[in-house]
Amino acid sequence: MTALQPPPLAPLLALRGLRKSHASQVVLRDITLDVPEHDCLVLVGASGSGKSTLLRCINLLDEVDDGEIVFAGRDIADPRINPDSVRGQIGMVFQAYNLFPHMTVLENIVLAPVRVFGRERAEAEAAARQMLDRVGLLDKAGRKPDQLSGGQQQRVAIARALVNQPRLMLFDEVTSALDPELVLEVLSLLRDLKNDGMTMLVATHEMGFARRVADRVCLLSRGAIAECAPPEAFFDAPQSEAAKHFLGAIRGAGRV
Amino acid sequence: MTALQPPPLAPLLALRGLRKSHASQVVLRDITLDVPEHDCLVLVGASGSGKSTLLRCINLLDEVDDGEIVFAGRDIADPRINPDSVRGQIGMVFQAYNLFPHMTVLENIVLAPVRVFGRERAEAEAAARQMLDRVGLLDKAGRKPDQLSGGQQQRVAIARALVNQPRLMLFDEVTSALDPELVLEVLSLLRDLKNDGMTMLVATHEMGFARRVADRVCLLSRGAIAECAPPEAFFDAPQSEAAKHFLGAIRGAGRV
Amino acid sequence: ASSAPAAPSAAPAAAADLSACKPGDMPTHTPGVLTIATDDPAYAPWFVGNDPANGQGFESAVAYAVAQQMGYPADKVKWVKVPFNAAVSPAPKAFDFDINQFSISAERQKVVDFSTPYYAATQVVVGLQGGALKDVKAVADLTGAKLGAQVGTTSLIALRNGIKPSSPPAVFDTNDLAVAALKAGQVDGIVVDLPTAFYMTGSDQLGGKGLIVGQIPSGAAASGDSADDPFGLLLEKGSAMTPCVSQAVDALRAAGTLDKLAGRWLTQQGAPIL
Amino acid sequence: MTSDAPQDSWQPSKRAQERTAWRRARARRSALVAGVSTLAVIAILVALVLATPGWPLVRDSFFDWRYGLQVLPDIARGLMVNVAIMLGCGAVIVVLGLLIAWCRTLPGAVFFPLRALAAAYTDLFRGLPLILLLLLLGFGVPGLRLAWLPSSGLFWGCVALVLTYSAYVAEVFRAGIESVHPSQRAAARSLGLSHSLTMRCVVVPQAARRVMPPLLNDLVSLQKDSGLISVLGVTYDAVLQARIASAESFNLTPYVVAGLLFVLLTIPMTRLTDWLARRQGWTAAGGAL
Amino acid sequence: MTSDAPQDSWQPSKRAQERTAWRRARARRSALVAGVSTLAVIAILVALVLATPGWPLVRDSFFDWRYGLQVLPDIARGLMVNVAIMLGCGAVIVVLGLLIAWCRTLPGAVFFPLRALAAAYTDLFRGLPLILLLLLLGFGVPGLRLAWLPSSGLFWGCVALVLTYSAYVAEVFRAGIESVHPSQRAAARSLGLSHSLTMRCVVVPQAARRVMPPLLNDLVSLQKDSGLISVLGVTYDAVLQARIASAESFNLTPYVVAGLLFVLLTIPMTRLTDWLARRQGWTAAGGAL
Ligand SMILES: Nc1ncnc2c1ncn2[C@@H]1O[C@H](COP(=O)(O)OP(=O)(O)OP(=O)(O)O)[C@@H](O)[C@H]1O
Ligand SMILES: Nc1ncnc2c1ncn2[C@@H]1O[C@H](COP(=O)(O)OP(=O)(O)OP(=O)(O)O)[C@@H](O)[C@H]1O
Ligand SMILES: [Mg+2]
Ligand SMILES: [Mg+2]
Repeated sequence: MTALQPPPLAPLLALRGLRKSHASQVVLRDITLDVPEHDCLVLVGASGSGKSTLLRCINLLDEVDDGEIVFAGRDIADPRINPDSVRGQIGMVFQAYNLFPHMTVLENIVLAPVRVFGRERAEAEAAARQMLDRVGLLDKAGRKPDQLSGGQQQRVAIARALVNQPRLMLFDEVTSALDPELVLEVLSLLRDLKNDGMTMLVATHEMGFARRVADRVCLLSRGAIAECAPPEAFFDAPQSEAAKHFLGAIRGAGRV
Repeated sequence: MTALQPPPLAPLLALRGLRKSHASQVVLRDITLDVPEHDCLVLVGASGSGKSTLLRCINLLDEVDDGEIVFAGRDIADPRINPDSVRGQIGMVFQAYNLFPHMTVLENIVLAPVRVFGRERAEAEAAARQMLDRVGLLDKAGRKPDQLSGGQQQRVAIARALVNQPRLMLFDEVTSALDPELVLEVLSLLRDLKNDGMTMLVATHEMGFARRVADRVCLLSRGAIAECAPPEAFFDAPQSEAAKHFLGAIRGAGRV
Repeated sequence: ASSAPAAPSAAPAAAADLSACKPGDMPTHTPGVLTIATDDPAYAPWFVGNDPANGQGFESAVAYAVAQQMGYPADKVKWVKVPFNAAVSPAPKAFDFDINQFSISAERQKVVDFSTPYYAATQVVVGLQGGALKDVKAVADLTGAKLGAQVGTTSLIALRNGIKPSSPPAVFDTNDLAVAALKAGQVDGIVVDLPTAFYMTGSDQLGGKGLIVGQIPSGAAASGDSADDPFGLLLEKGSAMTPCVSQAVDALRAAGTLDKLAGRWLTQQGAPIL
Repeated sequence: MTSDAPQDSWQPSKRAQERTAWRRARARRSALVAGVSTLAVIAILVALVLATPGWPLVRDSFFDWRYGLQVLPDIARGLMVNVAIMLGCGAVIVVLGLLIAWCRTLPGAVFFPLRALAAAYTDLFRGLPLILLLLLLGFGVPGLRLAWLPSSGLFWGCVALVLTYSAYVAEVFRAGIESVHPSQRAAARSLGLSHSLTMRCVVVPQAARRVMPPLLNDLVSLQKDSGLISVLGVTYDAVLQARIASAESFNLTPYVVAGLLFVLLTIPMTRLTDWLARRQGWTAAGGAL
Repeated sequence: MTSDAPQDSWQPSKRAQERTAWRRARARRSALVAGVSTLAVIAILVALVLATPGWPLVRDSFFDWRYGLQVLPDIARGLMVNVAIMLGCGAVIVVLGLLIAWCRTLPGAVFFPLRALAAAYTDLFRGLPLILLLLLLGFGVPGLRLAWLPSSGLFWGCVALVLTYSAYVAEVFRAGIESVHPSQRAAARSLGLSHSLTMRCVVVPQAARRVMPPLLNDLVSLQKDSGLISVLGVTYDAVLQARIASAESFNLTPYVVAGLLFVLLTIPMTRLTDWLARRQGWTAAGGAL
């Protein structure tokens, strides 16, 4: 799959020496990472290794202690940057979905297009309905999030992030609440997105997913990048100790 | 695995013609199901098929419209039953974890032992720490849930439910936020539990998990039980149309 | 302006059996002591220095005189502070009588007893020197002015009925607030009883800039049954002491004591009649 | 991808019918028990009161219905004043309170001064007794005799009410805003919404519903306190009307009349806001657990 | 299973230091701008006021510090009364309010009567003006002349305060309780906690922190209203002391003194509850987003 794409010139997103700590605990240490345009980079790692934190930092939801986050040529970690202009171009799906409970599914989705991007409501709703149809929830458009199952909420969160047509998507455990069939659907959705030119950073525990969609797989271990490689190389010929250990554990779990 | 156990006499949990609707939507229809003591029954099904709702009904968190829930010989769907006495014997892990954000991890876990079962605080804390150690979070005992990663929260929720030593455990997507290594750990935890005589009802999208732990796998489809069979039979020789379709989709997703 | 009214007819209980009035030995609230109440703060010129027990000020002096008359010398008098609402409420009263410029009316006598009147005040308008009322010569000149008075007083009734202002009068909780409003220019004038008016203009309460515009003609103040504003001592409804207190007031009036005290403590003359 | 269970022609089983009947019967019984015992308690209290030696005097003082009816028109007219002030000031208060709460919840070190100012405002005006503000503004400011300042006592009275109550309402809103989980804010910001859009579209709507009852508290209490403007001698609110009437007659019935009118007025307000709050969002009272 | 990143000997890079410096500078600049502009506004206002023709009179009326100092001890003594009543009644009010809120949030049809009673209580006592309750209880009840009933005006005044304020506080707590997501209740019940244990251990603690600011609103306002008991003629609170002092001197400075004392008293209360609320749970004000 990667072979079909021409090698990208400048990465859309480049992390340089990123560091983030919570109180006394260092969560991310010296993260350096490139995500070329149109690429799909999958982050794997043990629970608590810092995947969600990394995605939050890229979306400027957490302030980093040190390092650069170069997005489309600009260092967005700089406090002089207006984060809103950046976030509008980056979509994020949260591990806990974070839907707005006081809005219906449709309102959740059209909020940003109408308020931030100034699209016509009718047009935004049409786009939202199309997104909902793609994730199989058109009939739930008028529901409140609390009236949806876990998987349904997750799909709404995906639709909400995608409807903004961001340049970079951050997915945090995007398929954790989905049944296998839906995983397939979301997977093909992501593939479509990639073909449409979307750049993606996906944190996941689904190794099958990593194998099938990733251009590169990066292993996060104790807050640092242990290894980054194309999926074949990562899964079949891991170089680092951490990756070998991780993959060994996965094989034991029968997950690859 | 099932062959090693003597065939159970009376089921610990028996559902008879259960029905549940939300407003105008029927979520569960005519569910009839037996869970023998010491068995592990795995519920699979598409997102929105009603798995979480079924678990909530069994734990009397939702009132059923019709049908019986016979637990340990008593019909607990009867409104004359005191639900608290029942819930104390049934543990539940929620899909969204539902930890108490104002309490530390340790306080979350010792709440029920101390308040409901009247155990000594010191003794309860010792038991809680032991549980935390089992799920690898002993060092996080003093943290608030908001300071934990998704997988850490899920493990705390598991520990909180298990420390009560219930007779029946209901797990809703118990491994969704866990990395493969942890899945393995939780899986072995569940197996230990089973060996200790625990009865379990597990809703999951992890087919590997279903295959390895289940005594029986039941497919929920559009609110009804489509098929119930031992895992080998369910995965390798499905009978119902719904199961065939479901498994076909899963194979496509490369999840089995 | 009149001081002590001539006839004690305003108090119907006056004709009751007086044989129970044994000097110095009456069914008082605290046996052997006469408990007299007034409000806190107690205003000049009726009291001086917010201390009713010093015998200074008209009402303090009247109270001691009445007590003396009833056989209670000054050392057998105890003062208590009772707010207006408590004095008029149906709760058991913690005093034998209350002296605080209570105007006698039939309506009020349904809930409390009054002695015969010990003083009758006329109502006057007070403004500021150089203020909006400086050229007022007749009641008719006042109808367009912004006037105010204290709630629950005959002043307010006189303002309403005697002047018939074109805009509703400003109503204040206390005369202090009425004065503050006058000073702040929120009202053109306030209606008070004559002694109070003299006190206001004589003290530095109005910064020496007060002006007594004139009396509201008696009769113009008519509120139902009373022509002017007779003050009575207030007692608990059905109190056994009412006739005795009235008897004492009557005796003081007859002896000219009330007039003498009024002359000593109250300035009563000198306001033009409008 | 998935779809819900289709509608069916379900008939409740006999067991379900029996359960429903049992639940209904129990609810009926509890309503009956509560109703009867409440009535009994009230009846006993009333009987006790009626039998007391002081009752006739108390009745004449507080429950003289003939007199009450007579003063009713005046007091009702006074109530209109309360309502008018409440509505006029209420709107300003809610907007101002929200603004202050907003300032207090602005993020980052840069906004510290604004937060501090907002906190100082709240501290000052919540702490000051309303009566002082009324006197200071109602008498003090016109006393400065500045031609270009409004000198209407009503105006300054309303300003005093607005200052005091906006401080209260700001605290109510702040509590509401802080009760919205930060993950909601994170989600909104991640969609590109600015801080102020996040507040307007996501945080405040969720907060607003949660703060309805305490907000209504403040409006109800504003409605009653609006009468305090009458210390400035500018309005005849219901309580002042009652005071005038009762001071004239030494009869406290007018207060009772005013009190009942206030209660009658607040009940529909309460029901309305409860309904508004409940229409959207989850609700707990009377829920299943 | 997993473990966190180990501590390291990190030194902020030059870039990080430069960023921190820039953030600090900006925060300092905004503090400076805000400070200077606030001071300027205050200075201009003060200058304007001082230049008015009415200022000398207003100053003598409201800001006669010599006289203020003279009446300070009396007013401070009055404030002790306010505080004592606030503390005494406050405790009862919080407990009673919580109880009523609890009743209003009991689940199921069986508890409908209790919910309705609690709602009626709130409607009635929140709607009634405090002054009416004070008069009715303070004068009406002793007026019944029942020997076995307490006849102390202070007692009945406190009862009136408790009735009124518990209705307010109940609404505040109700809002807090209903703002806790039902999934929290579900989790607690699934652990076997009874409804009341769930309330006590899970719902109310979360609610309590969220309702701190509006609750403090009510306590502050209770502290001020506690002075209203003095209409019964039983206490000398700060405002009554101010009234007495100002009647003696025709000077409104005592009100200003009382007001300042009230403010000084509420500020530490505010800081304390804010700190309590912030100590646990998430917090929004000044957060990152
Ligand atoms: N607010 C916080 N305060 C303190 N520590 C935190 C906070 N948030 C996260 N952490 C810690 O940071 C580490 C990384 O958390 P993060 O959520 O990034 O992990 P993750 O890789 O996404 O894990 P998971 O796969 O379980 O979701 C964890 O050990 C967590 O306990
Ligand atoms: N409170 C509610 N009101 C209305 N409909 C609801 C409510 N809760 C759940 N539903 C609906 O009931 C159906 C079953 O939901 P449930 O949560 O049981 O699904 P699930 O099998 O657990 O799905 P998932 O795998 O996505 O978690 C869904 O279609 C959902 O939309
Ligand atoms: Mg995570
Ligand atoms: Mg579910």
